[in-house]
Amino acid sequence: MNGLDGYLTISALLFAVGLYGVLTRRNAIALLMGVELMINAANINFLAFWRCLYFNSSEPQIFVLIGITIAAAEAAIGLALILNVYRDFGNIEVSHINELNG
Amino acid sequence: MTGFIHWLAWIPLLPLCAAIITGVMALARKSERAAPFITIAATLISLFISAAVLARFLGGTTQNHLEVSFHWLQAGRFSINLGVDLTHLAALMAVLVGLVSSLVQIYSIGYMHGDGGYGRYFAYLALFTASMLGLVVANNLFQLYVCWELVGICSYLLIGFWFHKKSAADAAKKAFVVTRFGDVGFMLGVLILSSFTGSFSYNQVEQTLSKVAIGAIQPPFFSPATFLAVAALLLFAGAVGKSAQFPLHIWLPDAMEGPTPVSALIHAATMVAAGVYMVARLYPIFLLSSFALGVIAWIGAITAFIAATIAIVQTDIKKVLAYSTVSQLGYMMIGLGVGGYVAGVFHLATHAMFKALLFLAAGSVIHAMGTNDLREMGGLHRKMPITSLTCLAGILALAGFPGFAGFWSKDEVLGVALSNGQTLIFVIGVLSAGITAFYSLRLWLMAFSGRPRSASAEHAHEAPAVMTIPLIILAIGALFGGLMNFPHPFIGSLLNPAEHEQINLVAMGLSTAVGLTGLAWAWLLYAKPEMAQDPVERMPVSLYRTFANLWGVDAFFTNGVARWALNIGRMVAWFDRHVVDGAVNGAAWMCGASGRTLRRFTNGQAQFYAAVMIVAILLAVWLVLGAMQPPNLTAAAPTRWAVTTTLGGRAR
Amino acid sequence: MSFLNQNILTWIVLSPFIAALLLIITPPNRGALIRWIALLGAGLTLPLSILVAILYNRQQGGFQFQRDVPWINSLGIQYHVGVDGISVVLVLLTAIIITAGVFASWRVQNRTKEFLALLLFLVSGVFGVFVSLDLFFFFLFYEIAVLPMYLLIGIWGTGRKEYSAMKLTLYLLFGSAFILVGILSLYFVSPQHTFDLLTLQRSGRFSYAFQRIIFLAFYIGFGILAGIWPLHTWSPDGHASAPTAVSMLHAGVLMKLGAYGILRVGVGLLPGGAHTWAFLMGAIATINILYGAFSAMGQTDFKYVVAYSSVSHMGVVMLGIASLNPVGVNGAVMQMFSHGIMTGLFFAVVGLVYEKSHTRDILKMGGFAKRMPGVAVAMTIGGLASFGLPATSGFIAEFMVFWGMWHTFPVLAALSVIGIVLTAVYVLRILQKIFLGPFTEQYHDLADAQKTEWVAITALAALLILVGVMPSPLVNLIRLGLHGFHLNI
Amino acid sequence: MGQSLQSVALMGLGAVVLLSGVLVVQSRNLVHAGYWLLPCFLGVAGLYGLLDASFFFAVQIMLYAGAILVLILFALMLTRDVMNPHIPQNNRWTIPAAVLCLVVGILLVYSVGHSENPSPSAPFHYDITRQIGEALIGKYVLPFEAATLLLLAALVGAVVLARTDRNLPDTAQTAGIASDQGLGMPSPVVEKSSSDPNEIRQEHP
Repeated sequence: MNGLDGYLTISALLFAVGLYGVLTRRNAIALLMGVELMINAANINFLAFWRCLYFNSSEPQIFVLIGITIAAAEAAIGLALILNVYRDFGNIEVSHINELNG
Repeated sequence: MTGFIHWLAWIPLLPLCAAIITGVMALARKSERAAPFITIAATLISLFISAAVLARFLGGTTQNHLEVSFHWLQAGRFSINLGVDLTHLAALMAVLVGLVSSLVQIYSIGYMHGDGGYGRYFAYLALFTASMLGLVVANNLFQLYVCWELVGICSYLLIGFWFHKKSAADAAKKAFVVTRFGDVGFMLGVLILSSFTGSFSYNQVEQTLSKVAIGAIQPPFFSPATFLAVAALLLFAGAVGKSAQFPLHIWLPDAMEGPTPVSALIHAATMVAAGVYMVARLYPIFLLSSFALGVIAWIGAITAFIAATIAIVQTDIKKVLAYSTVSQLGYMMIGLGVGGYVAGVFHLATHAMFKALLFLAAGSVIHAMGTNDLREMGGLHRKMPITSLTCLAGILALAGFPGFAGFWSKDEVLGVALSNGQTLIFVIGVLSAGITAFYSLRLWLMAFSGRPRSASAEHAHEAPAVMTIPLIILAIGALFGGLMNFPHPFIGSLLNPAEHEQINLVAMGLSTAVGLTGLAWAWLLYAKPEMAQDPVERMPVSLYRTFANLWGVDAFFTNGVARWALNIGRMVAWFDRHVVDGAVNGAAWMCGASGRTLRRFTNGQAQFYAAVMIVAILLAVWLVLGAMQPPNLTAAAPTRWAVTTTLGGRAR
Repeated sequence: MSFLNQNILTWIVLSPFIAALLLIITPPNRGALIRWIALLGAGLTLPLSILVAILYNRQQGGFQFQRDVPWINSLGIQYHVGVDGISVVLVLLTAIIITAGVFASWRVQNRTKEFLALLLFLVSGVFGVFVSLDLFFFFLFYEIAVLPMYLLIGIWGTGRKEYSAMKLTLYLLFGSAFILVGILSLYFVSPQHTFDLLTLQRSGRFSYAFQRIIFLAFYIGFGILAGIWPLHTWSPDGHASAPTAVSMLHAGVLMKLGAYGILRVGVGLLPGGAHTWAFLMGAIATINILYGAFSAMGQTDFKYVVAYSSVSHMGVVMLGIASLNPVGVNGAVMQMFSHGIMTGLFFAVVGLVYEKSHTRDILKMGGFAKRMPGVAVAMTIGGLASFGLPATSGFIAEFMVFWGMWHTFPVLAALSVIGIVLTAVYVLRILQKIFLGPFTEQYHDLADAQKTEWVAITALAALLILVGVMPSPLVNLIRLGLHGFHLNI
Repeated sequence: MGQSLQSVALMGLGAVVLLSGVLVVQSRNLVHAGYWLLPCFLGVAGLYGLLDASFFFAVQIMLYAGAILVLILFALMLTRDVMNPHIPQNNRWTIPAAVLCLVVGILLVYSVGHSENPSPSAPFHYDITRQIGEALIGKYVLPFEAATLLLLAALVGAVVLARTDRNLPDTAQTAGIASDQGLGMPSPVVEKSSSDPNEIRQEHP
């Protein structure tokens, strides 16, 4: 587990776990948690590549920064939406919010 | 003399104009009474012109034919000019047709008196005469085919004249469809000959074919011999259909549904002879292929024999005569088939005479009695002496009683058959001659001798003058018809002056002997006043049954071919509606069905969508990997690696 | 003279169009006025087309009465109209059929205004196709000719009209997709990027492979309209459910559009393709003839019998075109003309019989000749022409087609000749089942044709005989039109 | 020392992160799931530290652990009464989802394993925060502004969405109830306005 491989493996597994969370959780908020994990995994990747390969350029950092901003914004909006859904539907069970079916 | 040429065109055109005029009158239902006079006048004038031409030929002028033709259609290599070409044969036939047609029309005035479609009847008759003359005088294959079909449709219209009778309408349809079978072959023949030789006119076709015969030109696809045989036999196919030869003879007996004068004109003398005339007119083509002649002879022999046997057991007077016509046509075909060109044509001429006579006589009997059934007739001799005597003349001519017309022509045919070495055909011919003698005398005796067997036979009365005069004229023709070719061979000299057949005494002796035995046997069986049961039925049952159901040919066609064709029709209609249409509707249904299945995928579950997205990404990555990496990195590698690592081993 | 010479074709195309527009603005309750406007609009085309036929000077030949107005220069589209021998004959046919059609639809009661307007739109589309020499306009008029069919059958039809209307339109649009592909590919591959037929014909040397594929596209596209075998099922349904005038136009003229398209665009511009696919076309045509005849035999509905007979006769037309021989193609155009008149007559008779006896099931009919002698005679003449009896136009056309086909594919010609027996069988079958035989009492109130109805059937029947007896004027006219094509002699 | 310590630290932090991630995803009680997020974020922050990204170490702790986690916990608290720990928190398709994630994980790890990646280079002595600052103001000012706009939009959106006294036509009736309660959050027994009311009945414990 030297250097970059290690980081990438960790981020990959974290991404997989986050994905599992998104796909299986009943509760919308838990789903959001899964999404947060996936974003963190992505940030780890960026920084790992930055540290090992492109440490003189600051582009990866900008990416990570933007990533985190997006995560924050997304969490805020997501939770607001969830609360709204909660008020309308009375529950935030993902499988019950299926008004948009064919 | 040249002025005379322009008159030739009027031979077919005059009756045509008469037909059009009377047709319009019939449609407009006005002055139908005048219709017969117009048509008879037209026919008589055209008869006069053709007789004048015939007289000139008999007068021994060097000219062997008079021809006039005009350009009708031009489309690239396809050029047609219609015309009139009166060779000796054509002139003879034109006179014959004109004579018989006018006599029949005169006769019909009496016969059709008071019938609903009076004008329409004469219009059809005139149209028939016009197209028959057009056929006779034609100088090219195209006009021959055109008139051939017109004659067919006239026979359809005339057989189905009383169209409100279902049997008449069926008979008309049957007649037309069966002759149409023959016409398919005829058209193919015309197509082959005209496209190969590049023109329709007879002499051009004959010249080119003679070159083919001597191998100067190589026909496509076939070898010369087969090409000539195929072309000749295809033309003959048309004759088989039109002249009711075996196996397409089934329509002629049913054609008796039409008025009797129609049967006399069309189904005895003229139209059915068209096939024989066509073979005679195009004889140089047939001469080039001995195989074709052989086939013609054999078909003629079979037809003669079968039709004769069937005629024995018929009880309807017109059916007997119909089968006798089929049999006599067989004789003419034998004549032409064995190379006796003059004999065939001579028999055609005499047959036209006495068969028309017999039909008209039968017509006057039916007119008087109101029924065709021989079993209800009997003892009419005293009631209708003229009809009886003229009918006797016709019967003896048909039977080939020495001295009468039939005797000379039939013997000449059999003589040529014997002298040209066709002994088997000769034997069949003689045998049929005997049978012909038997059934002809049987007819006369059942109708005229003995005691009347029914009320209507009791008070039958003689036909009016307008009907008996044509009978008498034709009876004279039947009596002295033989003079046409014996002792001085007028027809022989006319048709091909070169060879003079000498009478083959052996053939004449044999056929006369057999004919007389036939007559005697009929006399023995039928010349009794009382006749409880038709003596013919005492014949061995199996024989009687085969003759009675017309040797199964008719059955084969009606419930065999006809039903089979109709079934195919229904099957194809079903196939079209369910399979071809089904495919179209199926396609429409499939769109709907695929729409419905895909709809189930959008089920509103966000997580399901996420999963589908991930799978799609995986597939895309795998494809890209597959495409980018060298082939060894197939899907197997990652899975193998995954399995080994998860089980603890190291992949590398 | 030059004014007439220049604009006569545009007048022929536009006069029904204008009449249709006029109809739209006339109040619906003025029945008589509507009918007269329609008759005027349609009838005007008859004298004009006869004039065109007479004034077409035989020595010069080629395309005459040309009118070339640039429309969209950037795309190379012009309004370019002109007629050669073939188009003159077909324009004449269309004029005859539409006039007879308007007479035959004198009795249409509900919404006659819209019916006649749509009918006139349709016919102006057909005229447009026969005269236009610009592929763009060719396709435009082609669509105008096809689309009103949906409404005409869907609203005024009988039986399963919606189904048939939908099927017909979808089928034809499916076909026109192929045609559009063909036209656009011609446009892009031709060096000058033009839609003009003449320049394409003169200069367009397309590669052999290109010709083969694009000809196939045209063959399928136009073939659908011409009713080639596997793709023909729309036409019987379409005919059976369409009202009389519409089926007269449909079978009489619309199906000829398909054949004309294959001839003018397919064989005209892509001779290489035509020669490669000639045998396929011939084989399908033979199937058409025999298949159509057999299925006509199996039908029990009068209109379906006539519909399948059209499929069979269009087979003869396609056979003529497949022969690629001057006589064969000439015969094909003659057959188009004669079949157009013949089917027009058939459908007029069917309309009359249906109107008076309210049934089309031939098993229930019988002996109508006693009460309708005039109609019976007209039907008999039509029947005789349909199985190619000499002295009717059907014969000369079929004979030339068989003669021409004999030079290219004798086997197919021999098979197709059998068709004349089958046609005779089913024609005589319906003649006997409907008109001959004992009179069926339940139709006691049958009456013969009235005054206006007489016009349509007598004119068409007389024409059949006239062309049969004297075909040379038409044949010479068509021969002039054939110079442009590369046919094998 | 550095190398082995480095890898040991990496292993440890990795284990922490992954373990807490699994627990976040698996635990029945959502609040526990929320709590397990904290070690996960801190583990990630540690990784950043290992990668000498000190600025991000700080940002991670402050923002993720501080802001987002708290936000999530708030949301959990607000919708707390709906959850019932008895029924399993995962929906029906756990097995197929698990297989799918396994495949994704393995594929990623496989591709990592099979590409030769350099190990982290010599010790790193840059002042990373200055570098980012200059980059943000200098070359990458546009992304910076975009990020700010994004946050603004998110903020305003969240406020609008979460507002209670909106008088939307279809939720008039709920707004009425909510207003008198003052809390802005509807009581659990509220009449659901959407299509299938009976659904809610059976869900409630």
